[in-house]
Amino acid sequence: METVLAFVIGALYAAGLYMMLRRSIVKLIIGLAILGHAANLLIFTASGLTRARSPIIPEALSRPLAPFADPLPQALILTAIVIGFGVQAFALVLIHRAVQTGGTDDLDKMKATDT
Amino acid sequence: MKILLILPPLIPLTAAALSLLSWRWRSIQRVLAVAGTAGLLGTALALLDQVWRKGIQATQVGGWPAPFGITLVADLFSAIMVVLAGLTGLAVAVYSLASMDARREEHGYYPLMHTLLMGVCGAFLTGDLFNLYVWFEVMLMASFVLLALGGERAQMEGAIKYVTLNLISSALFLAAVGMLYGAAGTLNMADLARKLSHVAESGLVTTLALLFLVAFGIKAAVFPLFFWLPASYHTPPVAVSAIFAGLLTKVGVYALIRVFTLLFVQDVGFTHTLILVVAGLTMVTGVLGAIVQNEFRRILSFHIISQIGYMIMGLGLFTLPAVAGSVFYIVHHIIVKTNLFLVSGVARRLRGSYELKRLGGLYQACPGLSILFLIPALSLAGMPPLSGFFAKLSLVRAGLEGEQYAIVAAALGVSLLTLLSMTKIWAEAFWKEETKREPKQEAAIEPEPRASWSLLLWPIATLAALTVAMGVAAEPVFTLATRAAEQLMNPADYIRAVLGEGP
Amino acid sequence: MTSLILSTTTRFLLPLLLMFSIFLLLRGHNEPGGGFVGGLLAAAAFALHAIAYSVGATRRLLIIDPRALIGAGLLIAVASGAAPLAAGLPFMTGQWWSPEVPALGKLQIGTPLLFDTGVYLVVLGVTLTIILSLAEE
Amino acid sequence: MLPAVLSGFAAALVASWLHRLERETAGWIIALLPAGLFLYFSGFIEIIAAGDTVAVSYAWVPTMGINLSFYADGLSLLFVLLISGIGTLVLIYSGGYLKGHPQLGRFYSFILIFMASMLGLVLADNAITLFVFWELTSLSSYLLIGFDHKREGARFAALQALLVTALGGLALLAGLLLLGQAGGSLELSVLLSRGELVRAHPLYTPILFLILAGAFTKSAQFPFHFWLPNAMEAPTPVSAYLHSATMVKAGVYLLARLHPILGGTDIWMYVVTGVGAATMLVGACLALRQTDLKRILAYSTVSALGILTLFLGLGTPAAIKAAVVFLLGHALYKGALFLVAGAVDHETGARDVDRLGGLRQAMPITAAAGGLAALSMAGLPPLFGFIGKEMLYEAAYGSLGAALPLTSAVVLASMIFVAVAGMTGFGPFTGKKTSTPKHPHEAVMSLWLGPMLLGLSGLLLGLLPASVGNSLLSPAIEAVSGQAGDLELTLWHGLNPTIALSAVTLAGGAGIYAGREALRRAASRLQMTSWWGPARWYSLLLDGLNVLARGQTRLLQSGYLRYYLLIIIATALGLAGPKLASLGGPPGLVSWQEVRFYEWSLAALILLAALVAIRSRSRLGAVAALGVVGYGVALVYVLFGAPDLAMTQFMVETLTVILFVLVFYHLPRFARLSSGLVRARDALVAVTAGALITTIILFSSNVQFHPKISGYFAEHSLPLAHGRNIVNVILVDFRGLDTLGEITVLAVAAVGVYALLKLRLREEKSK
Repeated sequence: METVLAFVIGALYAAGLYMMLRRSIVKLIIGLAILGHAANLLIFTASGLTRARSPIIPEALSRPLAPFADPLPQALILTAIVIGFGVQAFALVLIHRAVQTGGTDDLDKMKATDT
Repeated sequence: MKILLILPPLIPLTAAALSLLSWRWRSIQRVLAVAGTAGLLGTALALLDQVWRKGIQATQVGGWPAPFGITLVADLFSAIMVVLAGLTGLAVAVYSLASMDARREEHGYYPLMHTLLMGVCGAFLTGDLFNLYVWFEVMLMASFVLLALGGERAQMEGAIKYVTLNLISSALFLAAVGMLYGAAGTLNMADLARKLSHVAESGLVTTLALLFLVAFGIKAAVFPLFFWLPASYHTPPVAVSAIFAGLLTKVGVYALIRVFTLLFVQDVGFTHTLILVVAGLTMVTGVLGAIVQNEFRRILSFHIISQIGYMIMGLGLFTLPAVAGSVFYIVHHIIVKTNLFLVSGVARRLRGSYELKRLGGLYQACPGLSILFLIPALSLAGMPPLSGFFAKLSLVRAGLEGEQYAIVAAALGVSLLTLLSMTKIWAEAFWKEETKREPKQEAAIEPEPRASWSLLLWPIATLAALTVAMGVAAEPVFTLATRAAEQLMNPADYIRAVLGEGP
Repeated sequence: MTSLILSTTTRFLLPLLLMFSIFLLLRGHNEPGGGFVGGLLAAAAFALHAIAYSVGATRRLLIIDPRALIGAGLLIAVASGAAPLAAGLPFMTGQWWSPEVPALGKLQIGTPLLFDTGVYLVVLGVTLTIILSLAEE
Repeated sequence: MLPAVLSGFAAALVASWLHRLERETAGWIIALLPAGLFLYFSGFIEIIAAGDTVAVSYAWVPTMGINLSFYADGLSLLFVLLISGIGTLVLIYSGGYLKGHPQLGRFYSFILIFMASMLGLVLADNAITLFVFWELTSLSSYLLIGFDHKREGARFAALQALLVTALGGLALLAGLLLLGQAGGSLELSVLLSRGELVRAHPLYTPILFLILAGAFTKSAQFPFHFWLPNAMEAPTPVSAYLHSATMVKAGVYLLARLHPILGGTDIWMYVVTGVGAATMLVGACLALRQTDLKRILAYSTVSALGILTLFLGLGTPAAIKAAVVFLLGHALYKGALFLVAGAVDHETGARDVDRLGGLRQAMPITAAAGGLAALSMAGLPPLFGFIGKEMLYEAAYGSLGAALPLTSAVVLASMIFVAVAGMTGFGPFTGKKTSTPKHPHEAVMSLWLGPMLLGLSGLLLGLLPASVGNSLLSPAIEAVSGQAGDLELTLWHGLNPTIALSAVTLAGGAGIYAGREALRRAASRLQMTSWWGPARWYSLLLDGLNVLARGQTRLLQSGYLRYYLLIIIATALGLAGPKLASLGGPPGLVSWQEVRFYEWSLAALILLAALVAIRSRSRLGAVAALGVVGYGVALVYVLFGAPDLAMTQFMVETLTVILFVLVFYHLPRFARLSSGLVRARDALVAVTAGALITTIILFSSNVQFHPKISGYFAEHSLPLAHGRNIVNVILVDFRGLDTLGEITVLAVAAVGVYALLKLRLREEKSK
C-alpha cells in the first residue's frame, strides 16, 4: 500500500502545485489545501503503515498489542492538521479581503507592490 | 537554572495571553509590551551568561529523556540569537508605543508581536526538528497577521505573496521532516546527528538535505527564492517592517546554519559549495535589486537579501573563522537593519512619505537624526570602524584563507554597491533640499497618534550606540562569535549536552 | 430564518452537545478524543445556536468574549506546564494525583489533563471567534 | 602617541558646540589642537633623525590580529608635520572663509575627523588599522566635498570621489589581507624586513595589483584622476587641505611606505612608472585647458601626483630622494596657491582667470603670498621648489634605459607648471584691473595668514635647505628606500646639465604662458576627449549598472506570484532531481497483490476528487471536491490505525468546507485565464514535482537506518504518563510543547481573522 500511496501523494502534490500556478486566487488556496493533505499523508506513509491496529492500550494491559501503528507520526500529523486548519482559515479570510479591496480574483492584477 | 531555557518562549506567550485577556484595555497591553520584551531580553542575557560560563545547556521538556521528549538546547549561537530577539523586540515595542496607531493596537497588534517573538525564540532554542516546524508556524502565523493587520490594499497584495510562498516552504519542510523520520526513526537533532553520521545511504540523506536547503532557503530569502520579501516588507506599518527585517529571515539563516553544521555534513564538498554559490548569487541579486528602488523601505528590503548572502557565505566556506564571521555578521545585521527601518519611520513621520523624491532636507533640519541614520547605514556598507566592517572583514579574510577568490570579490563588490545605495538615501532624503509638500501628502496613510519623539528616538539611539560599540570594541563580540562557531563546528559537545554520554 | 423547530431542538441539543464535548475531552487520554476534538464539538454546538437564533444571541449566551476564552485557555496551558517549575522540575513535567472520589472510584488527575483543558478552551474560543466574525460579515 | 592620534576625533565631538558658543573665534581656538600636535610631533624630529623610531601598540581585536599600533619613522613624521601644520592654517582659514555659514560647526567637526584620520593613516603600523583610517579619510572627504549639499553638483562630486576611492579601498583591503598572509604578519614594521619573502610569494602579483589599485584611486592616478577636479565643488579650504598635502597624498604615502616590501621588481617599476608618467602628462595638459582657478590647480595637482608616482616607481636612490623633496615642496606651494585662490574668490566673487587681473593694489598681502608660492612652483631659485625640480631632473637624467624620454616628459610637465604658476599666482594680481562681482579688499588676517606662512616657508627652506634636509628628509628617504643614505641638500649645484634644463623649462613655460589662450582654443577643438575620457566611463558604468539592475529585477521580481512559484519549484527540482537520479536504479517496488480492493478504490476516489477540483468551473464544485479529498485522506487514517487522526480530519474538513462556502458562496464561476500552452507547461512542472516526491517516498520507505523511537512511548505511556491513548499522551505530555505551539498558532489565526474582518483602515478613513 505504501507504493500506491506514494503515487497518490505524488499526484496530490502535482494537483496542488498545478492549482497554485493558476491565476485565480481561489484556485491558489484550494491548491494549498490539497498540498497540506499531501504533506500529512506523506508523513503518514513515509514512516510505515500498519493495517487496523491503533496505538491504544487495551484495558487490563500495560502496553499495546504488537503490531500497532506508530503513534509518533500520528501525533505529528495531528499537530500539522490543526496548524493547517488555523492557517487555512486565516488565508481564506485574507483572500476574501484581498478580493474585496482589489476588486478582482486575478492574481496577475495584484502586482503593484513588487516593482 | 534550566528554567532559563523555557522562559524565552514562555514570557512572550504569557504576555500574549494576558494581552488577549485585556483586549479592551490598550494601556495594559502597552505596559505588557514593554514589560514582556524587557523580561525577555533580561532572561536572554542571563541565559547567554550561563551558557558562556557553563557550556551548552539543555533541558528535557516534560522530564522525558532525550531523544523521546522535546529537548530545548542553548549553545552560544542559540543564546546569542535569543538575546538579539529580545533586543529587537524591546526596541520595536518601545518604538511602537509612539508609532503604532490606536486602531491596530485595538486589534491585536501587541499579542501578535509577542507570539512572533515566542515563535522566534522557540525556533532558536529547540533541539527537535518537528518542534522547529511548530515554532516556524507560530512565527509565520503571527507574521501573516501582522503583515495584513490594517487591511490596506498594498498590505493584502504583499501578504498574499508572503503567505503563499512561506506556506510552500512549510509544506516542503514538513515533508522533509516526515521522510527524515521515516528513514532515521528519530526527530531529536542531536540524535539525528549521531545516527546520520554513520549512514550508508548518504545519497538519500543529501537529497533530503537539499529539500531542507530549499525550505529554509525560502525563509531565509536566498537566491532564487526570495520573492516574498521585497513584495511585502514595505507594506505594513514601519514597526512591523522593522521587527520582520531584524528577525524573520534570520530564523531561516539560523536553521540553515544549524542543520548544515549539525545534521548534513556527510557531503560537504557538494552541499556547502552549493551554499557558497547561492551566497554569492544572493548578495549580487539583492544589491542590484536595491539599486533600482527609489523608496526608503524598498531599498532596505532588497539589502536584507543581499546581506543574507554574507551570512550564509560563512556557512558555505565552512571553516571555523568563516562560521564565526557569519555569526558576527548576523549579530551586526539584526541590530543595524532593524535600526534603519526605525529611522525610515521617523523620516516618514517628518516628511509624510517613504518615497525618496518626496523626502529631503533632513540633514539641515535634524542633524541628530542624520547621525543616527549615518551610523547604521555606513555600518551596513561595511565602513570602519563600525560593526559592519568587522563583520565583512572576518568573512573576506576567511574567504581569502580558503582561496575562494570569486566569493571574496563578490562580497567586496557588493559592499561597494551597498555604499552606493546608502549614499543614495543619504543624498536624497538628507542632503537634498526639502521638496515642496503637496497638500494631499499630508493625509498620511496611518492615523498618527500624538508624537512622542523620545520613544521613537531612544530605541534608534541605543541600537546605533551598539553598532558603534561593536566596532570600537569588536574583540568581545569576536571572541563570542568564535566560541559560538567552535561549538557549531564541533557538534560533539552539543550532542553530549543533549543525550549525555550515550553510545 | 429562525425556525421554531430548529430553535427548540437547539435548546435541548446545546447542553447535550456541550456535555458530550467535555466527555470527549476527559476521555481523550485513554480513548480517541481529546481537547481539540472536544473544543471543536463545543464550538459546533454554539454555532448551531447562532444559526438557530442569531449571532447576537449567542454572544449574549456566552457572556464572555470568545477571545477571552483564547487568552484564558493559553494561560491555563502555560500554568499547567509551569507548575512543575516551582518544584524544580522541567517545564511540563506531568504531576499526578489520584484522589478517591465516592461513586467514581479512584481518579487520575494530572497536569496533562489540565493542559488538555487549556487546549479545549483555546480551540473553542478560536473556532467561535472565526465563525461568529464571519457570520457577522 | 595614541591620544595624539585620537584627539582629533574627540575634538570633532565638541567642535560644533564650541562654534555655537564662540562664533567669531572658534576657528582660532580649534586650530590650537593641530598646532599643539605639530609641536608635539616636532619633538620626534630629533629622535628620528638619530635613527630611532617611536612605536606604541594596543590590542584592539587580537583575535583577528588587529592592533592599534602606531609607528613613527622619517616618512610618517614628514607627513604628520604636513598634516598638522597645514591643518592648523586651514582651520584658521576656514573660520574666515566660511564666516557666518550656518553649518560651520559641522564643518569644523568634519575637518577634524579628516585630520585625525590622516594622522592615523600615516602613523598606523597595523595594516588593518591603516585601512580603517584610510576609509575614514574617504568618508570624511565625502562629507566635506558634499558640504554644499543643496547643490546637485556637490552631491555628485562627493559621491564620485567616494565611489572611486572606496572601490580602490576594497581592493586595498583584499591586498593587505593577502599581504598579511604572504608575510605572516599584519604589522608593517615586521613586514618591512620580510620583503624578500613577499616578493617571492606566488601571490605577489595579485597583492601588488590590489594594493596599487587602492593607491592609484586615492592619489587620482590616470585613469582614475577624474574625481579630483570634480571634487573642487568643496569649499576652498577643503580643496587646499585634501588636495595639496593630505588625502590625495595618501596613495603616494602608501606607495612609499610599501616600497621596501613590494618595490624593486620589474613589474613594480613598469606599472608604477608607466601610470605615474601618464598621469603627469595628462594632468599637465588638462590643466592648460582650464580657466577656473581651482580647476587649474586641481589638474596640476594630478600632474604632481603623477610625478611622485613616477619617481617612486623608478625606485633608484636618486629618484626616491627627488620624490621626497618634491613632495614637501609641492605641499607647501600648492597649499598656498589653493588658499590664495580661495581668498581671491572670497573677495572678488570670481574664479575665472580671464576675468581676474590687477588685484595687487587691492590685496597686497595675498598677492605677495601668491607670488612666493608661484615662484616656488615655477622652480625659481632661491625657493624650495627649485631644489625639488633640480633633483627630479637629476634623477630622470640619471635613470638608465629611458633617460631621454623620461627627462623630456618631466621637462614638459615642468614647463606647464611654470605656466600654471603664472596663471594662478601672478595673473590675477598683475595687469589691468578688471571688474569683478564683488569690490575687492584685502582679505582678513585669517585668510592671508595661511598662504603667507606657507609661501614664506618655501622661501626659508630654499635658503636653508640643509637644516630640513638632514633632520627631516633624510630619515624619510631612508624609510622609503629601506637603506641608509645621506642627503646633502644645497641650493646651488654648480653649472651642470640640470641648470640648463631649468633654463629651458623656464623659457618654455614662459612661452606657454604667453600663448595660453591660443593653446586653450586649440584644445577646446579637441573637446571630444571628454567623450571618451574616464569620467565618461564612470557615468557609463553607473548607467550600465542601473540598466543591468533594472533588467535583472524586472526579470526576477516580476510581481507575478505564479512565476515565483515556478522558479521555486524549478529550483527544488533542479537541486534534488539530479541528486536523486544519481542514486541509481529505481527502488524496489513492493508487490501490488497485497493492496486490497477497497484500498484501490479509496486511492482512485482521492485522485478523482483532485482531478475534479482542478477541472471544475464552479467554485462550489471545487470546494466540494476538496472536501472529498480530505474525507478520503481521513479514510486512509481509519484504515491504518489512526482513529484520532481520522476523527480530527473529519471535523476539520467539515469546518473548512463550511468556511470556504461562507466566504465563496457569492462569487462567480472561474474564468479560464491561461492559454493552453501555459497550462501544459504548468502541468509538466507540477507532474515532475509530484514524480520527484513519489520517488523520494519510494526510496525512503525502503530505507530504515535505525529503529524508531516510538517503542518508548508504547512502553511508558501507561505506567509513567497515565494514559492509554498513546497519541493523546504524546500530544499533551511527551511532546506537549508542540501542542502549546499549535494552540498558539490557532489563537493567532483567530486574532487574524477577527482583525481582518473588523479592521479596515482605508475604508474607515473614507467615511
